[in-house]
Amino acid sequence: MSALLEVANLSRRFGGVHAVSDLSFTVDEGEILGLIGPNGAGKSTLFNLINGVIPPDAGRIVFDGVDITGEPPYVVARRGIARAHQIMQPLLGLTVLENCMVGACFGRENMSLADARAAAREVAQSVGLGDRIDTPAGALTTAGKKRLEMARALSARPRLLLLDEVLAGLNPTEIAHMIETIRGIRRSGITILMIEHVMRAIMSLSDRIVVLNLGQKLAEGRPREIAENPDVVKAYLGDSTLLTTVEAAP
Amino acid sequence: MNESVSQAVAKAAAARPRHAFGEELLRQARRPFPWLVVAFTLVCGLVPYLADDVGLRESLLLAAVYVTLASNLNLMIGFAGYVNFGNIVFFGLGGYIGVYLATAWHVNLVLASLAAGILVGFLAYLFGLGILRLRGAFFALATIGVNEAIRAFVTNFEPWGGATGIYLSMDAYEPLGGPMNGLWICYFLLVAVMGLSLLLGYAIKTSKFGLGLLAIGQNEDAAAVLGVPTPRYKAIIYSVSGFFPAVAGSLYFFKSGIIEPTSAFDLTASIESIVMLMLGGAQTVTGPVIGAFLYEELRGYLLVSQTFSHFQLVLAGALLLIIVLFVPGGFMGWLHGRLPRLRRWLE
Amino acid sequence: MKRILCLFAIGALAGAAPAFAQETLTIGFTASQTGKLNNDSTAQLRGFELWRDDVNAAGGIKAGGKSYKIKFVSYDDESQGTRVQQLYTRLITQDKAQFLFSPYSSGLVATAAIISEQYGKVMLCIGGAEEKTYKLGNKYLFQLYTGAGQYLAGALDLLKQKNPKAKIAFVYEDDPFSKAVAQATRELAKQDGFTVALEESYSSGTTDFGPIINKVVSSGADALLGGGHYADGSTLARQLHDQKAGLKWVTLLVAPDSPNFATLGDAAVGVSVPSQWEPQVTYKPDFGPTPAEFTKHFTERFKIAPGYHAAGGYAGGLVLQHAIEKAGSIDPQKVAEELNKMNVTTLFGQTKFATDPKEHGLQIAHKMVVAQWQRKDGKLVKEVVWPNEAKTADALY
Amino acid sequence: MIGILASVIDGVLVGAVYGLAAMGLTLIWGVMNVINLSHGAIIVLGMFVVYFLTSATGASAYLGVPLVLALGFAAGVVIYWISVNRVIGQPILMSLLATFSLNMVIIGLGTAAWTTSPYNVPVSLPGISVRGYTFTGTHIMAALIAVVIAAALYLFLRYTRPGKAIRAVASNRDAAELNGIPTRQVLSMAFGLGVALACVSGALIATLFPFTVLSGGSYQLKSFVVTVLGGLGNPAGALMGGIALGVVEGLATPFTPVSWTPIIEFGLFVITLIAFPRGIFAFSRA
Repeated sequence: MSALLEVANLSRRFGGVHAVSDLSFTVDEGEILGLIGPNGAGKSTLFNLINGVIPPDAGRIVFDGVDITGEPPYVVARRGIARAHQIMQPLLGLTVLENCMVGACFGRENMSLADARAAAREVAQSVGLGDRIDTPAGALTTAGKKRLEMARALSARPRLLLLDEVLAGLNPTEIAHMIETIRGIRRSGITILMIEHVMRAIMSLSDRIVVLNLGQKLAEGRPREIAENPDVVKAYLGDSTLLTTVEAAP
Repeated sequence: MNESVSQAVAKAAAARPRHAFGEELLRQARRPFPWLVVAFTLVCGLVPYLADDVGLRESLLLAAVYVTLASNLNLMIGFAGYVNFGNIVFFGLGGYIGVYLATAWHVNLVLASLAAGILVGFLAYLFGLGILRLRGAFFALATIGVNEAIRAFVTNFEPWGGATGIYLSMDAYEPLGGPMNGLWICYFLLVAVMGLSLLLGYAIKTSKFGLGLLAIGQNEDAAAVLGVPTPRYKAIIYSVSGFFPAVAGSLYFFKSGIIEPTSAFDLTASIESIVMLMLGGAQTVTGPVIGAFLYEELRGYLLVSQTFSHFQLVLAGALLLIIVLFVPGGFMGWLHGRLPRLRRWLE
Repeated sequence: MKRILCLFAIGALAGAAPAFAQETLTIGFTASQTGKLNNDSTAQLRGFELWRDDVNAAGGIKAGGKSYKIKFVSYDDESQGTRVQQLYTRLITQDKAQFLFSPYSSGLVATAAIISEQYGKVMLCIGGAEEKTYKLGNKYLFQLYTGAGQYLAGALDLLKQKNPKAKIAFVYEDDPFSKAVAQATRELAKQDGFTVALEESYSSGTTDFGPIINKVVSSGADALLGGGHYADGSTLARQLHDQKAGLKWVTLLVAPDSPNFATLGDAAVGVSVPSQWEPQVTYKPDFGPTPAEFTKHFTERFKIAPGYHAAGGYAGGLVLQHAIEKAGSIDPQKVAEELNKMNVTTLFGQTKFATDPKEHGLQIAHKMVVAQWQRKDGKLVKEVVWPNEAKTADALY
Repeated sequence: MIGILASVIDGVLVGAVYGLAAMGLTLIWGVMNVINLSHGAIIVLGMFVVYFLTSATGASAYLGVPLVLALGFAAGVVIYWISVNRVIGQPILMSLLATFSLNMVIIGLGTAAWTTSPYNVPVSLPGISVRGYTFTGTHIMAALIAVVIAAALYLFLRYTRPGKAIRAVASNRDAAELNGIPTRQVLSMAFGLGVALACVSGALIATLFPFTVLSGGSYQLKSFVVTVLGGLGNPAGALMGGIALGVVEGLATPFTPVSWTPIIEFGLFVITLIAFPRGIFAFSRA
């Protein structure tokens, strides 16, 4: 497998704080790479750097062989990186369909409005929002908004999907539902880079996992390797969830 | 479920032939709304002419100007979500450029007005590069600042007559067949500009560009992450929203025969167009029309009413407050809420 | 069909009307009931009203065997040009005004003139001295006031007597009238060998003249000519006094003519004003009341002495009345011809309009005076100080 | 040279009053993210209160300041509950329009009651004359009162319980709410305070210059400029911004025609906005 995304020596500071510091890793085509780490480890900053919301201080980001460092988010999106946000950012006044159409229109495919409408309808249907197409996004439940977040990202037909804690705040049934959805997305050929705190989920979904701590890479490897890595355990000391979830993981 | 996702994505991925421009046009032409606009414009243009009612013409002329202002303002406020308080600067600058070209250089009125529109559009693009980096209230204030700075500049700009402004001599109407004829011609042109503004609004609203603008209006950061090229779209719409007001300004001040800084860059007029927009309903194409006609009628009535002439501002203010607090969607928002079916007919 | 109906209606009315034809003549105009020109415009409006009531009390205007009662239709233009055009159009198209009076101030006159010309209505221009409007090829405008170019000529004459080497500061409102006056006077002053120490214009809404007065002090000027209208002029006079600007001569346009100017107290003393008319003038009118009769009548009715705006308003009505009576018709074309021929003296002084198409309607006969506020027996009074043959007191320098 | 100095000193004196006028605007803006477009109209209300007070009782205009403060505060609280409360947290357009409509109502009522003729509050204080240049006593007095009120406001926000509550709500409304602060009441208090400040500045301006019902507009525009110079929600910054604006005006007038001052002012305004959206003096946030 070739690397779809390559992050090299990436750094970003806010004031005196190193949010991300000299970070390097790659995401291979077709895999699900999990990104974990305690709060404030720099995970969301990393996502913001990758999709161009903020520029890095140093380092390179190469996507599909093209250097996209410092490109604005809409160019990055057009190249095929889509993102579902941790804090949901639906376009509240627009309907579900229109939300997805925005994704389809301005994503990698650069679809016409009519094509986008068709594509958006199908994707909305597929994440279970088919019957709510004309509902304003603001009227959806939390779970609905999460789905919308996903659907909108998918409508762009990205090559790489950044998922930022899409499971947070969902109940167990909804989580199970979402996990299946994510698996489906991967099967359709989309590479996924995901941040998640629900350990059971990320351990079961990810092909590989990168652990961040204080903006630096603490460890990288297959889920089981990560779970047994003493550095990781130390970083999560006091956070027994990691140990228990890993033990419970298949 | 997972199967359906992969299928859907795969289906969406399958390359489709793009709709050609001509095809798109044809599709639009089959919808009722553009024809409604055309019919409305024709009615406005012809009724006072056939009835030979000059009073009606004058009242409709003002309404046409207001519709043009409110409808173009809607592109910024309703669609892109940028509150442009200094929108009148386009109207005033366009007026100055058009009147100047028509008097000093004896340029044909239509050409002068088009030139005014294009120049103002270009200037707006340049201003936009600066002030569109600001968001929310800061942008609103900056537009006020731009309007006031340009007003102060024009007040001191002697080629344009400084504070005195430019007066048209009666000869200026000769190419149009004398003053009486000239007024009719200005009126027809202004009504046409109104119709074109509405069609522009409709075209943008039903286009991909419009969808992008709506996304920006809802949440600019999210829109950018979704791939909407936000700086370019904002600059374009700011520039485009200046074109027709500038053309209308040129025609209006030519018709008035005088242009001076206080009336050309009157901040109150700017805010009045926002009031009309809110009254009729932002984000719709029909809203500005309804708002402008209602407001013009109301204002006209209050202005000459013996009882209310002293309270016109109070009543207009109270009306605005009620709309803002209780009917933020304006007339169209209320109507669409009542009769959702109408959405298909009245954009 | 419509015509027939109209004829029918007219016939019916004629049948019902009493034998002596008493008809109504509608005169339309706007006044600044609100806005910055409120004070000046109100005086003019009172002149109009007094004339109307006098005419109607005497049975109306008699022309061609009919007598016309005067009816006014007027609106508030808020001192704004945008409203003026809208309202004059309405006056003509909806209220069917047969004749028009101008609004107050040159800027608004110019704005209204466009509409009256576009519709071919005769408009008597009272509150506008600026001349540019009459050089645009208009046919139906008639100006009563002496043009802006002559406004400060008298003040310069006076100044020449007192101090031929005076350094003059021009400080004037940035509006068509004041600007035209200042620019014309500046040229006259240079020809007369005065030094122009400073030239500053200020926007119409100015309330803080501190920066300008500092510049006046820095320039070392002896005399200040300029001003604009009531609101800014009275403020300027007050602040000149408060900041002790050390000027020997101050002539301001318009503002000091108003009786209200006396409320400034000490700040008013010595301030002079070019005036179209003062109650003390002794013109012998061809028709209508004498200046003294008018002053008495006006003071009784409004409890305030008339300034020149009031007299101008009254005279405007008289001139129109005279032209209609001479023409024997209310046809605008015929009335305009009479106005073109007119050369009369009213309480306001002589009136004659230019007929050269290049400046048609411009006033070419009326003369101005200079008045100055002085303290007499502890009371503030306005004395005529120029020309010499008409003066009631010597100028304070 | 002395001419320039005199001009600058005049600028500082008037600027202090501009600063006070802007303080009310910036407080409301900073605390509840509402740009009060009725600010100018409220300044005018302050002017008329002082006018009627002095003409009815013959008392000195300066004695009226505390009363103006109290009336302004009460009016502000009422205005908040009528027209502002509902639009808190809504898109910026809504609060702009809500306050603007209020502006129309106040100006409309004022015009009906007092017409648009100019009014004067006769105050006379001995001034200081230096080499032909006179600094009037009213200017000096107004500047002094402005500085005293600014200092009082600073101390109020810093050291009193309600002041601290306002600051807490300004920095994070949700957190303040969670800590048991009744945010709506605090907001209404802040709005009342802002309106009171605007009224007092109007009262002081009335002692300097004549005014009409429509005078507020230009002071409102100046307040915008000052707020942008001084930074949002920052009373100390507003005072500095006001003085800065006064100095710019004072420095500009000896060298350029007075009619160019607005170009300089608004040019500066737009450029400052673009370059420093948070204001030049934002670093000194109180």
